[in-house]
Amino acid sequence: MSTGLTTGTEQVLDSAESKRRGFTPATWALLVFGAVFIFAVLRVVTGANDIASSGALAATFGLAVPIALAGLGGLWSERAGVVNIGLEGMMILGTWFAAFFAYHWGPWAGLIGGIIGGLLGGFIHALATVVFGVDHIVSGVALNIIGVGIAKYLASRFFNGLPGGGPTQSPPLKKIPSITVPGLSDGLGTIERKHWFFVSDFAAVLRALVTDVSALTLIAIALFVATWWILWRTAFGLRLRSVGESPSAAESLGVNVYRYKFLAVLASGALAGLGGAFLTLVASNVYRDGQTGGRGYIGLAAMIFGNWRPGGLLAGSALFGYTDAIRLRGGDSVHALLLAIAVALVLVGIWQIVRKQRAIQGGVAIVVGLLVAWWFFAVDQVPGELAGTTPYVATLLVLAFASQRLRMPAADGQIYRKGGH
Amino acid sequence: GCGSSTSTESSSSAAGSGSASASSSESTSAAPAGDSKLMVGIAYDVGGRGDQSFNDAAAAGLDKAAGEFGFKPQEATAVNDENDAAREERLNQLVDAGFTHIIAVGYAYAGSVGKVAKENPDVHFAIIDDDSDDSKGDNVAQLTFAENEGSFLVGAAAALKSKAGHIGFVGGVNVQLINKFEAGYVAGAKAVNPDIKIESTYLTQPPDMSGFGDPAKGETAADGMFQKGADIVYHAAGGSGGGVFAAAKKAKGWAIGVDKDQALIAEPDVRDVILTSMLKKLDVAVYEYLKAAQGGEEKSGKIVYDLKAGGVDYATTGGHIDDIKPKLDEYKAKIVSGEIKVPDEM
Amino acid sequence: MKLDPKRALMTLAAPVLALLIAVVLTSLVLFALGDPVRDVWITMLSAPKPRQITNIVNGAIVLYLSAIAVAVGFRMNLFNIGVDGQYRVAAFAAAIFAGQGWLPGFLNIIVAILIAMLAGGLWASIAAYLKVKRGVSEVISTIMLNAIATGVVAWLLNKVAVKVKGSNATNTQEIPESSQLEGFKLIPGANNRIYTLLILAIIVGFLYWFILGKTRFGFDLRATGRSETAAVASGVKVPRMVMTSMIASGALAGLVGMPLLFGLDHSYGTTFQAGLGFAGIGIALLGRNHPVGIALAALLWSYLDTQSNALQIRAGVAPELVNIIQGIILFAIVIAYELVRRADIRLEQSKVAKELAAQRAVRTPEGAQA
Amino acid sequence: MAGITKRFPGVVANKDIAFKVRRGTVHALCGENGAGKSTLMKILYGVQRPDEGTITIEGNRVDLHSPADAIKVGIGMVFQHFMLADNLTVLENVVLGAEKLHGIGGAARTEIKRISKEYGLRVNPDDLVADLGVGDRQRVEILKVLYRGARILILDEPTAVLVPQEVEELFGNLRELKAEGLTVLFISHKLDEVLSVADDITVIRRGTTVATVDPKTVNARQLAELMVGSELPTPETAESTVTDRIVMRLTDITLAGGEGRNLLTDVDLDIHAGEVVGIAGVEGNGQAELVEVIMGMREPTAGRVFLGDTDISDWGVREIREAGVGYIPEDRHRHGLLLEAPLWENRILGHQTEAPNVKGQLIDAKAAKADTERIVKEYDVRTPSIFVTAGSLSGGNQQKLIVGREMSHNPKVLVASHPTRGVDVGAQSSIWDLIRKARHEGLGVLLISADLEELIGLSDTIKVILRGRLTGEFDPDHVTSQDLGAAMTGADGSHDEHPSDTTGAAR
Ligand SMILES: Nc1ncnc2c1ncn2[C@@H]1O[C@H](COP(=O)(O)OP(=O)(O)OP(=O)(O)O)[C@@H](O)[C@H]1O
Ligand SMILES: Nc1ncnc2c1ncn2[C@@H]1O[C@H](COP(=O)(O)OP(=O)(O)OP(=O)(O)O)[C@@H](O)[C@H]1O
Ligand SMILES: [Mg+2]
Ligand SMILES: [Mg+2]
Repeated sequence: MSTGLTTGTEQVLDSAESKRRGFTPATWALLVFGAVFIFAVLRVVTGANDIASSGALAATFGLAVPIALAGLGGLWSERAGVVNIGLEGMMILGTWFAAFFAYHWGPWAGLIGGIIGGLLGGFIHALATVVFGVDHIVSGVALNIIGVGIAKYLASRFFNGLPGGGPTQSPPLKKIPSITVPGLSDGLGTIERKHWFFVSDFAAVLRALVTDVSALTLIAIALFVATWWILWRTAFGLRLRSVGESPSAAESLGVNVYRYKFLAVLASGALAGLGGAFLTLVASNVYRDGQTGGRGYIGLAAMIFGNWRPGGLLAGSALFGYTDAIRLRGGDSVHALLLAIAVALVLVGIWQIVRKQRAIQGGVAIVVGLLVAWWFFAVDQVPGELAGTTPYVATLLVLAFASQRLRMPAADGQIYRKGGH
Repeated sequence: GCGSSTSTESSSSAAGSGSASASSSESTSAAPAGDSKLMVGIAYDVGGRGDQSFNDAAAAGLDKAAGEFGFKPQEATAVNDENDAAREERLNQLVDAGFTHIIAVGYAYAGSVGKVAKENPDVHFAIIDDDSDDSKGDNVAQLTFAENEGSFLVGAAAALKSKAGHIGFVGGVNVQLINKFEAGYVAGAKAVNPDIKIESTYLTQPPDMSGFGDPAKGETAADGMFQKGADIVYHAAGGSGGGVFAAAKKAKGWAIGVDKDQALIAEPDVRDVILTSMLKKLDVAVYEYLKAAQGGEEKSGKIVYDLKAGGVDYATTGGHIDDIKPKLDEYKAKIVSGEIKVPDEM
Repeated sequence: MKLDPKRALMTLAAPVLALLIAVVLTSLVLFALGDPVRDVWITMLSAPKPRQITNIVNGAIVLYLSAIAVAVGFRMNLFNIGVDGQYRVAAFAAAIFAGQGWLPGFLNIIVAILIAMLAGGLWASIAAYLKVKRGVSEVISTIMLNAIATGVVAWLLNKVAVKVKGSNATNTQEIPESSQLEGFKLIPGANNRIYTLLILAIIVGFLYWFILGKTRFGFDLRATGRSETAAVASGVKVPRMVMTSMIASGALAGLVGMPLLFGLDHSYGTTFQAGLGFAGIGIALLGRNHPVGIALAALLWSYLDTQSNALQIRAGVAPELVNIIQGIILFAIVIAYELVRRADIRLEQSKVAKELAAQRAVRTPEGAQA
Repeated sequence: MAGITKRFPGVVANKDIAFKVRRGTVHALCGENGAGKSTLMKILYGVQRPDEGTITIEGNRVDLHSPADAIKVGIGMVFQHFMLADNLTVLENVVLGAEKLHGIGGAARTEIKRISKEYGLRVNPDDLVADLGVGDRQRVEILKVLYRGARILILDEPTAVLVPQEVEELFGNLRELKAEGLTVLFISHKLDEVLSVADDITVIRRGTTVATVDPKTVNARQLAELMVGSELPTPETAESTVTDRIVMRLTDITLAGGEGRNLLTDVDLDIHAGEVVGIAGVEGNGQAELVEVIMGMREPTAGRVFLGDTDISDWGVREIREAGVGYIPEDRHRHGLLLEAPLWENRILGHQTEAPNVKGQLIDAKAAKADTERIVKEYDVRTPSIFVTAGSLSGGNQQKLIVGREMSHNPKVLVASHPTRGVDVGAQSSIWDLIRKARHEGLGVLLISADLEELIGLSDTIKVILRGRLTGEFDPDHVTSQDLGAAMTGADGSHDEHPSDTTGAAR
């Protein structure tokens, strides 16, 4: 039970699409502008000012970065062909170790601690999957169980009795410092508060980027760039990816498959652990039992969403972080988002019918879109319980419409045995 | 063979909290030390001692009693995702170990306390936060609190202090108990200012209890409220409350603490943003229960810790609400007299 | 299949080995951190009292149902991580229905159970649809659907909850007494009872064995799990198979909450046990997707859970230690199985080769080819 | 190489092998399936370690632990099965593992273009390998080896998937390499090829070297007898059994692929009872799709498939199989067997709804087991019992099991895709016999094979498939492999483009 079923779904691969290797900077810029524009329209139409506020965007950062780091961990591991559903466990280990190190030796040591905790998880996963050839999902599930156990056990062993600590939480920790560009932040804030169409929205985006940005967020961004560079621009990365695409080919060319897989899973653990450290040292200042709240799984989803690429992963994490942020911040944002979803669904439906000649699928999309629109007009507010599901629904919806374009590394999830074919 | 090394370990780890939370191997036989005849066992809700909130408040009362009367309590803590049978088993373990007074912290124990108490009529039980028929028994003291009344007062305080006429509430998990806090808070605020704008967010939905332990979400939610113009946010979110305080600090607004006087125990750098706290005197309830037992009186039946009984209150630490204290006390008197009836659900 | 003593021994060796490894590793951890190793094992391994035996069996019943639900997916390479959400939706739906007491006692239970299966199946069908029609990995969609189930059920629960005086729990209407199942008094000396729906678990286990092992449908399902490509070529319609087995898995998941609903809680509410789906994954793996293996694994898991309750009281160690033990057992056992499997293949291949060589030696005079 | 011995559990793949290769020559290795050729070459390339024996290169004894070691001493290998990562570009595939030479960027690209030009390999470094046809992939494999500056090239059955014209081209390349002073080790079953290109030939039988011979002094027959150690079987059709009853008819079958390209276009085909219709074609020209359409795994975009008089175009695989179409799939491991299941369960596979395997909705294990015993006996499947897993049988025996299974249901039509691929000579001839026997009893057979000898020997009619169209029809009694090869590539004038373009390579 290694790779899962593929089912008979036709994988419509526009070969132009599959050959397109990432976006150019210009495309990215266009995308960002387009997104800001859409939100500006939506904000003006619905009057839900928060959906494009710098606060919401800053919160998006806070919620997206740990997901993105976990997803980046998943990216490393899966690019080398090891499915990593154990990200959650690695993250949990990261939170505990980050707290332990930060309590004793300060926040920066805490980062190292998070990495060490994640590495521990990565090591276990690598040992099981790479060395012993255990099914990747099985190992991941076991790792998640064990990660919870280790963190809780260690917490009650080491945090209990410390001032402010207990069996389920660490003492308060010092946070990783954050950075604000003084003049710029205030100036942009002023523009943002004017609620001018587009201009204010753009100011909000910029402001979120220069206000109260944690050092670890910057590190995370650097790690994304580094990941892209290492995996797609260096010999090391080529070997690592080749191991995920065709391990037998890689081995026949003298690449030590086990070593690269092992390293990749270790890196995966380190990144997930760092994501855990973000939760303890940036998003809050304590370790708390259950703090990861399934973010490891979400990271995995974001990575698949992002088609196993750093840019896509970033978009996936941002989508998740954003929807989570606006619903947590409350107010009418989620309600406004309904309209966006409705419009998007109808557009997708039309596109499916007109361009792809898929009447049924398009029809379904349009009907669902109209239902959502009806809901938007029928209620003033989405009930809190349902608003909480926004990020999950959004992810599911987007996957439902995009996942046929996704292509995972060819040997992802396969157990590799040296010399065997 | 390993007894000596472990006993030093456990006593050092217990030092901070002043009780034997991690009992050594000798206590396996559960022979409580000290001069009290009381043998007290406590079963915490998920989180247990050290949660800086609900369970800790109960622990404080327990510690006080233990210190004063000289007994050595035995503690056990619930784990995530367990069912009634597991809670029952925990209580039974304590019964088996010979404890005569068993305190169950949290409404989740309602059914199990009712059952185990019936089977063990010689053992005395106390349950916190439930006085339903489920947990009723001749040997059960049902200790409940009028969180809505306490919340009414801090709601009133918030409305009185709010310059924007816009306040917020962050609930940890959307359960009935926390709704009770919200209901009181909203009623109190509206009593002062019927037009006040009140935002309310719950961090998670049951059975996902992580909302009581996710400061990041608490901060995001409170951030949103402050940025949309609220200037005071009350939280009933356990460990996530730390995030609410951080957000208040950042926004230069106020936060209101819960359960204990958080201006005394929260992290030092955010204590100055805590306007007041809604006090839920679990410690008093636990202590009084044990004190009575020590004196030979076994409490049972419904014991309501409301405003009148001094079971809930608001804190004045920091002196931020000294100016409105007379007004609040006026409300207090009205609630005590029954003139104002505080709703307990939204 | 003929019973080969050597292979039987090897199959047994794996779990025993895994348990030993778990004991040793956990002891090392405890020892390294200065916790009382002896007390922990004395507590974990002490003979359970009759009351605890009942609890172990009851816990195992629920875990068993969950693991069987997971295993149905596993047998054809589908990862239903969504059992948690499925049984939540199902238990809620069944509780609502049963709480109305429209039907007399026993009938009420049966229809409620069917409703639970329907609800669980429907919830799973979303993931099935997304996989078959949209190519969305069921691992991801079921994770998302778990979170969505939480929100939807919480919303509906708050709408229909009945207020019980003095209680802070939020519950659906309690099911009428005539539909509450008292349980069996099977364990002598215990004052608690084994869930009546033990019967349900036994039926499900039997049906699982029968349908998967003995029917055409089961053959198709297993064939798909072993080799999707070969199954397609043999005439199995994989998309339909995915749809069917995912929904079947969801319907079975719907049963997970039933013993709890009718035997313990009598309503669905905020204290209804969650997280059984994830435990089910571990147990299905531990039991190698075999109905008897799963039963043993569920009992082991439940035994560990129950015994760990006393850890804090008797050994002063956090009860979550049991998660470490369970995790290590899981790792150890899959590694052990993997090693045994490899040894097995080697064994069989060399056996085949040897026997053929022997045959060949006999035939050589006829000039047969290699 | 001297005294090389390699044992696998239960098999001695190489036993005391010894032979020498002269520098600057093409040295061929011959031997039947499973003789141990690939194993020997894998040892030479460091993929597998010999249990005994030594390897000496240019007078130095070498110890090869991994391909990396082999590459260091100048050995390069092109495997029997392509070792390419589909989702990487040609450039990435080539530089992988040799990044130190020219990096992974522009310099490497320049170098690849240079080598490609120098040896006439026509390879574009930025193509995605997934888009390339077999011929192109072969050249990428060779380029990979050259890029590493290998002085000794090992080619394991490079010609298996090529048509004669492509083979010629490859041999041209090899001669060029030889001229540059490189040494080539070349493995093939195809004796005429070996004779035409090799300077020396070493024959391996049952894991040992039998002889090293000079191609000028032996003929194909002698060579074959050296390989097999006995007389050769040949696929000869006896008298024609073709009737005029049509058992299967395809009319205007068209199957659309992506981007407006058709995978199949207007295929018309009749199969008569007692007739074997052979399909010749370069791999990737639509054979696989044709089979999938017939078997109901894909629905044709246009056109109809009739079984007898029944239109089965929109039936599912199961209905079609139930209606009497037997299927021997091209890749038995992927499509024909459950490798981890016992033989008797494999006997059920594909006939899950038919007697004796089932009773109603239930599997009748007892009857299925009994019938498996029968198949094992009748079809000479060499296995110790029907309870061992299919994966533990050798390929030939697996194939015999499949053939037996399909024949047991009295099919009207048998779709046989490469029925003897990778099967050794003994098994091969018994499979041929089985097909002939069935044909005699009125079975219609669609035979797809890359082995032109087999096609010519077994078929009553041969059709050539090129780019999804049936472009020619031949009478097997009057056609040569060369003619067929020409038709298969379109070199006979029926088409003028290069065949590998069909598979999507865009230059
Ligand atoms: N990894 C392995 N484990 C066990 N046996 C093996 C392994 N690889 C090859 N063999 C066996 O060793 C023998 C030699 O196989 P090898 O692949 O070298 O034959 P070959 O001459 O290359 O045949 P072909 O013409 O089919 O390529 C065969 O019996 C084969 O089954
Ligand atoms: N990776 C492997 N590990 C162990 N044994 C193997 C392996 N590969 C092949 N064998 C053994 O080699 C024998 C023949 O296998 P192999 O697949 O090489 O046969 P073959 O005749 O070349 O058929 P095929 O064309 O299917 O490869 C089998 O008995 C099998 O046990
Ligand atoms: Mg072979
Ligand atoms: Mg070979």
